[in-house]
Amino acid sequence: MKLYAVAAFALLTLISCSSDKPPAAATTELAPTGPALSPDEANGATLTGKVAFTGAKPPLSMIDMSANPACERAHKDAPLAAEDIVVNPNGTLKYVFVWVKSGLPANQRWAIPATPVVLDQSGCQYKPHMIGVMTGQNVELRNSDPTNHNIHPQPSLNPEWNDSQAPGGDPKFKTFARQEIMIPVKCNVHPWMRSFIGAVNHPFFAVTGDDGTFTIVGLPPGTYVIQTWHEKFGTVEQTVTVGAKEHKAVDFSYKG
Amino acid sequence: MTPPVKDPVIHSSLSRPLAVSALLLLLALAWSLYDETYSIRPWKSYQSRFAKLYSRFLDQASAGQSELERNLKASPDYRALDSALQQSERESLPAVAAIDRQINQQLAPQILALNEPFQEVRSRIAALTYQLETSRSESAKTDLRRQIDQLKAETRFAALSAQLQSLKDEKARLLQQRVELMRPADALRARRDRYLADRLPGASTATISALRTSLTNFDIRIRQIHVKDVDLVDRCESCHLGAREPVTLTKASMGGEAVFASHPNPELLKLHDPEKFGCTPCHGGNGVAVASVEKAHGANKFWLWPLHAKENIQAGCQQCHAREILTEMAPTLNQGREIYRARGCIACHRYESFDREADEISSVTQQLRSIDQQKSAWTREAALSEAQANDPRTSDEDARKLLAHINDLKLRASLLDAQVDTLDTRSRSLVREVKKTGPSLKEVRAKLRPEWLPVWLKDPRQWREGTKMPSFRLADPEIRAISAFLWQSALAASPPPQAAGDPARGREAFETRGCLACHSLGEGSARQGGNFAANLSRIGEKADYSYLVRWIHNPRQRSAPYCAFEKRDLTAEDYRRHNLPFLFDLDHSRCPNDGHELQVQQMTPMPSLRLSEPEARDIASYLMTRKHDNVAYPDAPYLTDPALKSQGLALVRNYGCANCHEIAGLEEEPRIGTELTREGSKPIDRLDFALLTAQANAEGWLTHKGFFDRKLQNPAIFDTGKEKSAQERLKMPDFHLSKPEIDSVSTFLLGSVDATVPPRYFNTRGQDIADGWWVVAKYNCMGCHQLHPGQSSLLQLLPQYQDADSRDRLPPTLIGEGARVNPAWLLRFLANPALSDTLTDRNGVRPYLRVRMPSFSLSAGEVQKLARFFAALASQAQPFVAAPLDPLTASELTLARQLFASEAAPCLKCHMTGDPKHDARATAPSFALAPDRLQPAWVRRWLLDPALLAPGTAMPSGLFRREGDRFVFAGPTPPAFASYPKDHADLLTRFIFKTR
Amino acid sequence: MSLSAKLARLLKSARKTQVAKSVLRVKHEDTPRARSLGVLSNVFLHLHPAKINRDAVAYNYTWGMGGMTFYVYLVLVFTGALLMFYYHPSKVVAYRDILYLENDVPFGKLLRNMHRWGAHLMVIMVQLHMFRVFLTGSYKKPREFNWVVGVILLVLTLLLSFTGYLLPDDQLGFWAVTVGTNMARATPLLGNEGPFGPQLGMTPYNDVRFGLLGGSIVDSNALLRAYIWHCIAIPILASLFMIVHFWRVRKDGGISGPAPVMLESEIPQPREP
Amino acid sequence: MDLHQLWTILATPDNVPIVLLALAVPFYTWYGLRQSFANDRLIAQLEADPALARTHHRKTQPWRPEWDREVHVWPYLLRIEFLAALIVTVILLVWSILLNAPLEEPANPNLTMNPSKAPWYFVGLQEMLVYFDPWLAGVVIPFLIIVGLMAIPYIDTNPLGSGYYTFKQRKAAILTFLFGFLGLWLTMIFIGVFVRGPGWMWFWPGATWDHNRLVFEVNRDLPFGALFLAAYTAAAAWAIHKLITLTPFHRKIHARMSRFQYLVMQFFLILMLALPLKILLRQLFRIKYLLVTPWFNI
Repeated sequence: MKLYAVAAFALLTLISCSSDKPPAAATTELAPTGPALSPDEANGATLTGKVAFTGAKPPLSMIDMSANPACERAHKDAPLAAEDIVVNPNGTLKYVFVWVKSGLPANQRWAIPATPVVLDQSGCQYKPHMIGVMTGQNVELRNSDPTNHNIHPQPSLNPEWNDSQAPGGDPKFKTFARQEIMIPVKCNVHPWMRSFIGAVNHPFFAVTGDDGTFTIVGLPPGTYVIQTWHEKFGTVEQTVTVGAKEHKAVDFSYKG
Repeated sequence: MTPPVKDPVIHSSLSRPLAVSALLLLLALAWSLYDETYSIRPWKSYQSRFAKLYSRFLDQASAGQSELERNLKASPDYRALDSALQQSERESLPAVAAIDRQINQQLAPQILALNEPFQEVRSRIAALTYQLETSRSESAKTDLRRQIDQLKAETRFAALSAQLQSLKDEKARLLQQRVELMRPADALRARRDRYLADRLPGASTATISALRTSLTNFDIRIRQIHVKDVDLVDRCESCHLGAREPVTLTKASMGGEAVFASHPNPELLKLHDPEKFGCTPCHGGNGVAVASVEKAHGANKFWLWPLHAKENIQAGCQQCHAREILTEMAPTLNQGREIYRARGCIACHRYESFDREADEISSVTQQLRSIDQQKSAWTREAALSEAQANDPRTSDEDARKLLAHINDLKLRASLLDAQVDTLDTRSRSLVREVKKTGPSLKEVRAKLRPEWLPVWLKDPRQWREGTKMPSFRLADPEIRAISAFLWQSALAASPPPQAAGDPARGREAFETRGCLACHSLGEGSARQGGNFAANLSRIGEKADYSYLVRWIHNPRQRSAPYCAFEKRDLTAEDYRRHNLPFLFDLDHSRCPNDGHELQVQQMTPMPSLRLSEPEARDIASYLMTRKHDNVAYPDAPYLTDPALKSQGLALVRNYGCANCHEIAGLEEEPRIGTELTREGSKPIDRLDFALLTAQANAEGWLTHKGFFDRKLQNPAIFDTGKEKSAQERLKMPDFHLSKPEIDSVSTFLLGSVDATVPPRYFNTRGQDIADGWWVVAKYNCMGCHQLHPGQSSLLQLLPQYQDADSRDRLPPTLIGEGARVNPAWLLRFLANPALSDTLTDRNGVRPYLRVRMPSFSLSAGEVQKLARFFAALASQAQPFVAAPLDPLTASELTLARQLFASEAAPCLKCHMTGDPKHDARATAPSFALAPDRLQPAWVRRWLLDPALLAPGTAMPSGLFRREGDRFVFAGPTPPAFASYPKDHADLLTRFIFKTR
Repeated sequence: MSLSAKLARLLKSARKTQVAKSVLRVKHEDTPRARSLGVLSNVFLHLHPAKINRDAVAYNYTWGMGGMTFYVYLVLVFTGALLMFYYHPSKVVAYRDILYLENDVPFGKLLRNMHRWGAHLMVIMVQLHMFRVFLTGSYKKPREFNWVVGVILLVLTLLLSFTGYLLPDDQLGFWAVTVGTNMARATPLLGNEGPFGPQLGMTPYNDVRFGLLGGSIVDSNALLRAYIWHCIAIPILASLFMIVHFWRVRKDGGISGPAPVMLESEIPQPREP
Repeated sequence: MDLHQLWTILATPDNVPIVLLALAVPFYTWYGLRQSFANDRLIAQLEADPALARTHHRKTQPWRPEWDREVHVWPYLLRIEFLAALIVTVILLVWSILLNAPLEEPANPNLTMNPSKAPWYFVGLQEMLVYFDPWLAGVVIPFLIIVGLMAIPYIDTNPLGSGYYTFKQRKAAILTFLFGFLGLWLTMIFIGVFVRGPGWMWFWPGATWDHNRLVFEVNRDLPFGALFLAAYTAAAAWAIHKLITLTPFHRKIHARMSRFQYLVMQFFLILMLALPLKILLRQLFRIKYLLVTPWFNI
């Protein structure tokens, strides 16, 4: 009989204290954790392809550098063509930014390469016209012109800055914290100068060169959406599935 | 014999009813006890629940916090600091220990031992000296002195005190030495703790643990704020316990009980410390009542100051911020005020602090009149006393006094003249400051297509979405009569016909000159531009081309000046009578007949963009192409029917059109609406719910909020079911306000109450800023410019300004303008932004910008208000005194010029230099303007880091780098600079400011 | 010995002590003498006679209205005194005090409610008491004068309640009293709007209404005067008349019934004048 | 039928006493008259049998010779008084816990409450304001009520019914009092509280009290009012005389009355009847004043 009493009492206390509502767990979105991977070229997939350009080739527009004698002197023999639309002899488009837009594991951290990406200002022009860089990776800005330049990227997701760089001055190192596809960079002294920086959270991106081709290596197996971005012709997307150690060709094309 | 019958009275017993009623009484007492302690004190259960929830929250929070703290402490920097601290402590430990040992073991006991006898002897001596001083006889004095000396000798008092003193000094020295030893260790500890504190978001574990201990002895009592002199007792925190807790509590974190959440706006509490302000002055409700939630929130029937509803919470601000049009942290209230001002409520409903111009005009004219009377009184008295002075009968003495008196009177009269002058200028500028909500209807004949008028009056919103014009529920005959009156009362003069312009160039100009900051084009989702002014998508169907050209060229141009004294528009005839040319503008604004101030401008806030004639024609012809095609307008022959005119006049006067529009003959119409300055505390019986009273009472909206919300939603709602003739029906037109707009206006009205706090609570700080905001709101400066952080101008949001290049072609941000420009220059610039009387078709400072800084022809008063506004906003000292700059020596001049023009310095690449070819492509103002436009201190700060002062500016940072304690030019400097010791930025600033 | 017996013995011995004897002058016994003395020697109880008409004990004759009115009057005096601790009769402070009473004072709300509902109860009971006295013809000879005193007490009760109505200084009280005192303005001869009033030089500032209110409108003076009437003047008057009333009840022959019925034939013929 | 409004009026804390009165008075009237009829039956029986009349203890309550005529106050009376006190305290306490004394907005002299009513016991007089001028309704009528009440014992010469409930033996007195107390005083209070709404307009119970209600009434004075007044007085006096000398019993009582007592009684009864007459004249025929003089009017 006593046993019943004790059991009942225990049950009672149990009910009374469990009746309180469980505390609401504080939810914080998952910050990327775990070790930083670098692209595994050995058994990752490699993506290659080219960006074709069909239709009429737009006329090359010359840049008028008369306002700035120093720049004009640098190009007195061959006047400079604007690089907003550069169609390669083999009918492909140069300066197209190709990157893996989605499909990578969400909170995966990628190793940030130590070597900075160089963006040179020579002949009153950005060389190269377009670069890709990982978020947190250094961009090395050089001024190999005799005249003063000011580098004025205009991101909308990253903090904006505008630094002047004296001729022959020591290079400046800048990084971009958030992923932003194509930050325009201009120089207020030379309004025609324009370049684009693509800041990406992962290392799988490339810029088409003189032959209009791009290669992305070390892609872990999976299905991805590959996006190409061009200054004037906008973006094109394709979904592609790759297995381990697979060589896949993905071609894009823009109409003039 | 039958047994004797018992007497019922004697033998009946009342014990049962007595017992029952005694029990009932007991129960009633118990019930009253329960009622007293619990049911009318609900806050007790609130507080016990709060203690439970809060302690659970703190446990969980501290767990999260300590985990964060642990991995922060694991970070290398922290460990380095910590080890340095331990290391320095280890070094100083032995010495410190020795000192401690010496003090505690030797010095302290010795001092203690000596102290005791020393005190005793000293007190005996003191007693003796007292007797000595107070004794009368000389012999007693000497005897006592002898005793003292003998005592001192016996106990060797002098030696004793000396030794004691030396011991104490020794102890002090040792302690000081100890502090010196510990100093490095203490510094390191401070740095380590600050490292931790900087990286720990929210309350540190220390505060959390402090809170948890305070919770252990959490006593359930009434928590109240009692401000004695204002007789304010607020007990809100007896239930809203989490309101001012250092840790932010949310509804979720407190187990779903919103009552314990912390105050959503902590920095507001910093500004209005509840200890001084309490809660009810802002929130309403009955601070004293704690018997029930309904009573505490003042929701019971007879409480006059109920708690403001959630959407009207900012009504509380209006009471103390009544004179402001913009109050920080009160967006809804600001929107309500803006609607009240911009949509024209002020035109019909007087509101004290809103009625700035009209009030000031009446007060100025009234002051002028009283000054005249005063002056004439004094001059008459002077004349009389002069006559008396010259009278031979008055003595010389009196004459001299009278003469002094006369001079005194004349002096005072002259002082009055000074006052009259200021009032005159004030009244001149006031005439220019008064604006009307709607366009002038005197020009209807010249500017409109006749058939359009009735279609527009029928339903303005249907013709032009987002228009300010409300719909007046007019019947067709009324529309016809009003249109006829307007048409016939308008001025007959029509502007000279204009040649056609090029619509393509007009479109490009319209989109880049900045018209879209106020106006908008496109309808529905395609609508682009501001809603400060009208949507021009169908202007083509309405406007007359020639008038449109004149209007775009100079919107302030009138067809005829208006004389307030004669209350009519002057005609050419009035001028010819005084053989004056029919010329009236800002310089010729005197009335030929009586010299009073004329209204020579259209009373519209629309500025003149100083466009050239051809460009005005282009824009006008482009706008004429904007119309819906195939829209049939029934023709309106009745417009010229004189019979309808008088009928139309009565209707116009009845509906109060003249309050918003300037109508010939009705310029001085009184306001037809009730004054709303104290509407929030008008007794509820005075708000006429008409036939809906009973329903309102039953449904619980028989309150101020119920009345305002429904009246704004449908102004004729309180006419429902009433038998009324057309004339008697409620006149207030329907403004088609959206729900948030209604909430904001009713917040504004709910806040317009009689003061419940003494006047010293009212906000008088920042009067310049408050006045400035009025002018900024009136002319919509925020359409083009950014005025306070977080606010983006309208142009910034237009799609054509989103790409990289055009972002630099936006109008400059005005954040920090007060610190940038010299106020004297600003006065000149605002008066004439072209900065020249000849070259007006340009921007004075930034000619390279397509978007045009217009001329608002501000009055002197408004310009001064703006100058003081910008200075106060940048918290600059007023009046402005330019900091003196020491002139450049010859060598410094050459040095500066070399650097300035060197290839390495990009200055002349962007800034205008005066050479037209270069200036065509320049993107920054010319240096010639700098000396009298800018402030030197600002220029120096700007040179060092422009991005700090105006983020996203085209001017690059990093031109100078720090070297030692001075700034040096970052790029290669001409050789002569090697020997120049001083700061390069200073040099360049002084170079810029040397007057050419 | 059973518990109760032991208890009784204890009680009896307790009563023997000097203290008990000095307090209880009459031994609490079940004898007619003790019962009579118990009532006659008690300062409060000797309001009652020693013995009473057997049928008057039943409820249905007197309905207990007189007694209950007096009891409620005592409750009102008690709660009223307590309320006076918190109430200040000045214009600004009065309303705040009521709020203070309602929210702060422990049992304050209960106190105020008791006082108000007690007042209403007393007014009802007074009228029912008059009704009973009339129905039982208890005003007839020799109790005529006591009826007159009763009527005076009725009027005083109404005045007590009327002056109390104004004290919370809220709209209800203010307008109720304004309506009430507006009638005073029309008193013939003494009111400035009553007949023959103006002829006698009555103006709004010296007529009887002004006397009542201490002003031309119901203001702080009216509040103060109502307070003094309500708390001091009328209660004293009412107590005096109650004493006379109780005294005359006893002196005019105690509770009037239920008396034996009288027949028509037994009406004594009036002596010829 | 606006039951919501009716309920709010009934449930307003300050109207609870009137609801209590409306329940208590009928009950006690029934309670008293019941005992009167019992006594009347006894009286009839005794008058029929004189022998019984000599021996009977002449009370409806049971009695036997061996019972004492008088009982001790302690405990028999005091215990019932104590019980009554207990019950009253319980009622008062429960009432105070459940209902709160009303506290409306702070007094605001320039905001007239509509309707602004006197406390419930004076509402009857306030109702009289509709029919009479303030000096009459506010001062004269209350004064006459008081003096009238005081005069009752001195003008009621009927020796019967002293100390026991009877209706038959005091028919005239009881009917007059019931008419005065229930018919006039309580009815007027009832009208004043439940029927008179905003603007002191007549709202039948259940009608919504609408502040905006407009009623068109044209009251006119009665021509030759003075004549009517005199006629009424004469008729009333004659009718009253007729009534109190109706039966031989009444004539016997009348004979005991002195001339002065008779005049005072006539005066009060005429005035009492004048009230309902004036009310009827106003309600049915819209007649305002009967007698208009430069100084006062009735």
